[in-house]
Amino acid sequence: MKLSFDTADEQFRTEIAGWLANNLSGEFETIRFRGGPGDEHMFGEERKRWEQQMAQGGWTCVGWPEEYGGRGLSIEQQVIFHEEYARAGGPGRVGHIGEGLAGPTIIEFGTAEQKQKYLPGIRNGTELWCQGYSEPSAGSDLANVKTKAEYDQGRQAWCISGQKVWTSLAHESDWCFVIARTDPQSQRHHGLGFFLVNMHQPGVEVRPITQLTGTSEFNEVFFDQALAEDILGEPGEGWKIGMALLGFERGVSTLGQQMAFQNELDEIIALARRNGAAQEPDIRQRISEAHIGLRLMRYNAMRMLSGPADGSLDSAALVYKLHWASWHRSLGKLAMDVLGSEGELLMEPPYELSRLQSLFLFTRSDTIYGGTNQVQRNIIAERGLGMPKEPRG
Amino acid sequence: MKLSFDTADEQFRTEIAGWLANNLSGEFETIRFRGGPGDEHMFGEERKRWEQQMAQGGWTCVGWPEEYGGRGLSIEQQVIFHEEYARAGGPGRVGHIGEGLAGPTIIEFGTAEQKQKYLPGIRNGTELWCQGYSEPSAGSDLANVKTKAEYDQGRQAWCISGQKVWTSLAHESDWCFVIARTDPQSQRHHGLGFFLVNMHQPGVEVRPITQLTGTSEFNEVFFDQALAEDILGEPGEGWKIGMALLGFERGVSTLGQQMAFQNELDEIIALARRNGAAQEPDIRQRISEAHIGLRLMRYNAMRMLSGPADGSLDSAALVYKLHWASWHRSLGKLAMDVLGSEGELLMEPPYELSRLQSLFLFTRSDTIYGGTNQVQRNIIAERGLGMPKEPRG
Amino acid sequence: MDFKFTEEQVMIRDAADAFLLAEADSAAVRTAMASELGYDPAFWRALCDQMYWHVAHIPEQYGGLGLGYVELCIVMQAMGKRLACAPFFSTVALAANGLLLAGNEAQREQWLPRIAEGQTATLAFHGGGRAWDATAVSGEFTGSGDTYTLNGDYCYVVDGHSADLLLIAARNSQDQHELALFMLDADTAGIERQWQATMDQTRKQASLSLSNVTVAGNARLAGCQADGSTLDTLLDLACIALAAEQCGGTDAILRQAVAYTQEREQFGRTIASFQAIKHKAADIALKSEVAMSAVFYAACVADEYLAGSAGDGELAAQLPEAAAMAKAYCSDAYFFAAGNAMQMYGGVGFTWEYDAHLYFKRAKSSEVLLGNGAWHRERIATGLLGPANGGET
Amino acid sequence: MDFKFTEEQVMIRDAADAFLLAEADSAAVRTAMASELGYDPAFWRALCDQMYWHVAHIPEQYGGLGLGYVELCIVMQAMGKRLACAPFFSTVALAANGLLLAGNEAQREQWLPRIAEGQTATLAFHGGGRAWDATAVSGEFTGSGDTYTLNGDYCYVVDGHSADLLLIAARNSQDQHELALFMLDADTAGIERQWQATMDQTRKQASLSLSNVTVAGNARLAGCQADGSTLDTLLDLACIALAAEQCGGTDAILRQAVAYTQEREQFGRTIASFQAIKHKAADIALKSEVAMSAVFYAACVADEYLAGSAGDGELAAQLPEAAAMAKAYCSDAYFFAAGNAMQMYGGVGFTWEYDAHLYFKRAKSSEVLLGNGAWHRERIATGLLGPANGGET
Repeated sequence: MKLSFDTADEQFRTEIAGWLANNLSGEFETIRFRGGPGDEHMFGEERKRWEQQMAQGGWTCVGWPEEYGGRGLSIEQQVIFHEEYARAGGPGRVGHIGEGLAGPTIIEFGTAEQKQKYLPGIRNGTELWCQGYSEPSAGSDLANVKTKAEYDQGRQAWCISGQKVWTSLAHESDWCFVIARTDPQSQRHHGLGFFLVNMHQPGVEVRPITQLTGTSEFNEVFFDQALAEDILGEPGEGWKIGMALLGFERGVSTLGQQMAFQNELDEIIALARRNGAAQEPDIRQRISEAHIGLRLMRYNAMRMLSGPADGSLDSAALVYKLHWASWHRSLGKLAMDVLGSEGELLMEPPYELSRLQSLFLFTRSDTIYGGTNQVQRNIIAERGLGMPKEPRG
Repeated sequence: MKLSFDTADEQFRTEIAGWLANNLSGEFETIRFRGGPGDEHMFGEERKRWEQQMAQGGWTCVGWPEEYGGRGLSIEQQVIFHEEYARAGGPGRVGHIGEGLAGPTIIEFGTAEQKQKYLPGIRNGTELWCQGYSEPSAGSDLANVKTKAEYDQGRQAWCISGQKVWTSLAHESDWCFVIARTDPQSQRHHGLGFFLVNMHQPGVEVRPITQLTGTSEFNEVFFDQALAEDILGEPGEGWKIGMALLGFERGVSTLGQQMAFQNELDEIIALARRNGAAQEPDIRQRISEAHIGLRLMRYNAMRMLSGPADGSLDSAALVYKLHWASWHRSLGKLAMDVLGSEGELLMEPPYELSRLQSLFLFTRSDTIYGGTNQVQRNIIAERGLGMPKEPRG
Repeated sequence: MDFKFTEEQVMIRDAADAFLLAEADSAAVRTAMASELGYDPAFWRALCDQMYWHVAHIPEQYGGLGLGYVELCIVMQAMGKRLACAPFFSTVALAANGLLLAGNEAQREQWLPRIAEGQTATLAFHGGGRAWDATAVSGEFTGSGDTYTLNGDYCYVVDGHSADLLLIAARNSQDQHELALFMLDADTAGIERQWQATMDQTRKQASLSLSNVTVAGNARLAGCQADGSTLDTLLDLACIALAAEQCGGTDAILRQAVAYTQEREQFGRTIASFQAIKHKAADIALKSEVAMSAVFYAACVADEYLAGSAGDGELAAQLPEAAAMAKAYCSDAYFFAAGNAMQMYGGVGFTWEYDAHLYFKRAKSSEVLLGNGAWHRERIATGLLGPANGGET
Repeated sequence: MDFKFTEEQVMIRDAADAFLLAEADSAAVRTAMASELGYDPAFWRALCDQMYWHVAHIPEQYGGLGLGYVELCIVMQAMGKRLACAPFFSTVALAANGLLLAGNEAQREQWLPRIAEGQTATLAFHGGGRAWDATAVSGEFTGSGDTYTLNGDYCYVVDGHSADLLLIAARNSQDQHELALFMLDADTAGIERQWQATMDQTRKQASLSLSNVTVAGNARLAGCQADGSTLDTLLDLACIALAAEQCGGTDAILRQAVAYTQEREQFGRTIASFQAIKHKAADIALKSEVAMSAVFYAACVADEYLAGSAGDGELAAQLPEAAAMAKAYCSDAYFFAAGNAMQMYGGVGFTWEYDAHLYFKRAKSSEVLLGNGAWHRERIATGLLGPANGGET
């Protein structure tokens, strides 16, 4: 066991930190620390330009193999990259679905032509992606897919009809990957396909969902005979590919997420020192607990990333979502309690929230999207501890 | 709504308080505050004599109708009786199963002869009862009764074979009521009978269960062709009668239980003031919370006892077990945390616990016996909120 | 002792529920909360002219109905269920109570009939900081006898931007230990009022700035104790009313969430059939029941307090503790209920469209208003354990 | 960065688990805990002679294996899983660490080989009260140079009645700010030792009384900082070892409870199939994983601390915080796990026969020993927020 980074890695840290300091300035100064969870709908245009700035510096898709335009960074260096990015206040990446989900999936399951067609746009920050996973009647029950794919002999292509929900960045995106049912007789995870759909066509409509914050990070996306440009793999392989994709989701970027959490915690600590809450015993304990929780989240992630030699990679990974979601929701409540009575007062009418107020409200969704806490607990108990599955109705 | 007691009731309070002050002295001084939960196995003989002392004063079965030797007290006066009894440090009643459970059940379901036979012994404190409800493989699943009752034509009586568990006071008792299966083909709550069994016979064996306190409040009771002196109601009515009996369990005596809780809380508060824990913010909050919880338990019980005019009798009663059990378990933990490092040190080897240490350990059973917290939550959700029942295996 | 609603109280409750079901549905609440005024004047007129709630507990000689605090709490509870938007709490539980506690006969006759006519009123006392008792007063008065001048900034003034009448707490600028209450018209010269947009839009707050506001001698309420105890009592009474509202909200969000889970299906079952959902609901139900007992115990105490000459009677003496218990318990119960309900709703729970977030925000704002759970528990701890820090506070 | 066990560390872990499975089963633990000595001398000899655990992290020049703190923690974790009874923690994590931190070359050469031979040792420092750092020392020394005299009462001395060697902390009777550590034979004249029976019988405590105990000058450890910082560092190192033990206990009780629920049937299903049980297990599993990360992060820090000259290196500087985080997190995780496990077991969980109570008691005793969660969180809060009470502490 070794926790420190070696010299080469520390040099790499200096390099990326330097690039960020030089580039995250000027026109990009305003988007520092913006566009994160609860703020994802803000500064769309600026963040698109920033994505291309990153690409020009060679800082997109740093974990991809070099043959697809990536840097092929080691896990350690990816960790450092994400840490420094968050530390510098790098804005929420509009390209992250393409870079972290669509790209790796295409690399694993796509044909040579598909790789040629889709990867450069992701790599260069010119084509943005969103995901069509959840459906209104499904929620955490991902296999309950009602969206249909029918092969249209006239158009010589699969056509998608149905509705997806909780799709972030849908209105900014050029492409969407969609899980749809290719076999109308099939049930649950059988008979599904994994489709790549151009968002710029008449059959696609995006409707924002207004959340309790008054903002709209998420959308509904309606497909009405929308043309699927490609299918990844074969009809019937949609579930397998979709599950593999979800596997990419838990990765080194979690350490970047944690740096963003650290920024939030730092703001709470500074506020508590300023307004006297730091002298309240309950607040002291809770700030301390939040600090411990975040530090240990980091070491948990490093165990997860260090691989399975200790025999418990799986369990460290299984608990990750439940851990950060619960921790973050508690942090939101802590923020409000440190604010005290001031916490009620908005920045401006009608509903302009401060960052900490937004944190309080938005973190209520953390324990729901991407698998509710209840579903996470089922997964831990069933896969991690071998307990029986829930009976189905 | 009216919370205060009227003058006649306050006079009654003076009467019972006076009787207790005069009688709970001399030979009975040593059993004050003894024999409660976690201490039920102590001072059996003295407490039997005290039961008869109570009977001579006319203070047993105070809620029973006068025709059966009771006082026919109003709810208010029963409340006052139990409060004053607990306040005076009256010992745990060895007669409480007879007085609170067996007696009322016999009054409701027994024949004239059965009433004649069993009620005077309960009333006079000369015959003690225990209950044969739970079985080893049943736990909170009360209907899973495996104990058998067979009608023996030779002995002209029902004979009981099987095993009951968690039977408190079994070795002190003269009688036991037993739920047993009269129809061997039946399942769950069908085909059961409610039997009255004399404990002084060869077919009955009592084995104490040692608990985590090192003491034995509970027992296993083995029946091997034990003769049942009587059956209450008809074969097949056992479940109905048993459920009615459980209904008697939640009653005015809960207010006495609360006074015992108050004694424990008072001891914790005195300790905290003495050892400096009262200056620890966390302890202050928790003592305050315990105080609030207990006070509100009292008003909840008073709503429950005042009847259904507010439309929510049932729900106030449904939550009662979960409330007191969870509260009491927290109190046990609070006691240990107020004790601090001293909490580890026993009174004497090998395993002599102080009252607060015993509280800490014994209260772990509160959330289990009489229906676990999980079962209580099911009951609240299903009966109180109309949510679906658990699927059976 | 009879701790249940009388028949008349049940009628009042049922009438309140029926009135609000018709007049304060979700659409009405959403319209009202989006306005700066914060309520529909027609609704307020109906509430006054049809229901007489604004004068429910005002004695008949001042134009009121002469009912008790229990009845007032029944109405508050009903309004809490629907999140009804009206200047009711401010007018009745703050200003009218202030006049009842501290006004002499002439002052009550001067002001209470104006409230009875439908004019609105509120209390301004808070000068900022984290305390929620008389120590929070920082506004000052000068003068004596015939005329007084008031100066200072006031925050967290409920309905302060719209109230017709203002009850103002201030300290003697020459002697900070002398605290007084003044009743005046809101359009008195020198008062600036600024609406403050709040996270919970269903209850409005304002900040007030008083610059050399000159009032006649009889504006100073004659019965106000200089040591702040009258203001503290007023805040205690307000806490009880607010706790009643919280209790109503707790019950309502529980029922709405349970109803939703009975409809929503996942994994082929209604989500209400999952034990995790049922147990969350059961835990809320427990708190809801106990909250109900806390509120109506405290309301009975308030009744006795207001009926007798202040301070008489065993029950009346419990006012500070009863208020602290009710506010502490109901604050935490409501937030627990609303937070868990949002989790029970899943994805839709954090959309603007569903009402869950309205309850959630109301739960948080009413938790903070008049002091949160920890604040009130510390008050009780001081009573049980002496002041924190060995009396140095 | 490679935060996983090396192959050698995996071997050590597996060997430890196998050894203890054979040598420290439930029967062995129960026999050992019932004795005053508290352990089986044959087991201690096997642990020393076969496994060399007692010298695992002692440098080779003093007869040790020269392994690191990670390896020590692997062993502590394994022992925690089985509740193994041995004077291991006291000898290695208290006394040997004290020599490593504060002994000069001659002193290490004098004492460490005796530990390597199998003699047992412990630390006595606590004079009573609720603190768990160097401020808890109340014993005093007089003299200087050639000879010292020690006086005072010590409590909570782990294995203090049976240890062969004693490390004693004391203050200069002339200058309470000067703290020293003395190493001496336990049979030195003037030392009275009294075993104290404890609630957790698997780890023994004693009280020591020192009356004019005279020792030579070289008994005073030369490297001990007079300001107590060395003792605090020693306690930090001990916290990490104890946290490792807690981490092992958390994992073990989880697995045992889950196994039980897989067998136990109620309502026609294994109770493991109930979501309430599964989610309890999942919540424990989460804490168990995070505890593991906390412990081995802290162990890495301790490794760097002990390897470098004290205080060097970025990681080494994190020792106090790492120790506080590990002890705070693991204390609460273990108690949470053991308490919930008892609930998962149901009725048998609070019997003496099942092992659940042994874990429960060990969880509580190790939570308290060296300071509980709140104590260590306050340490961290002081770092983040400054001292409580504006620095008056």
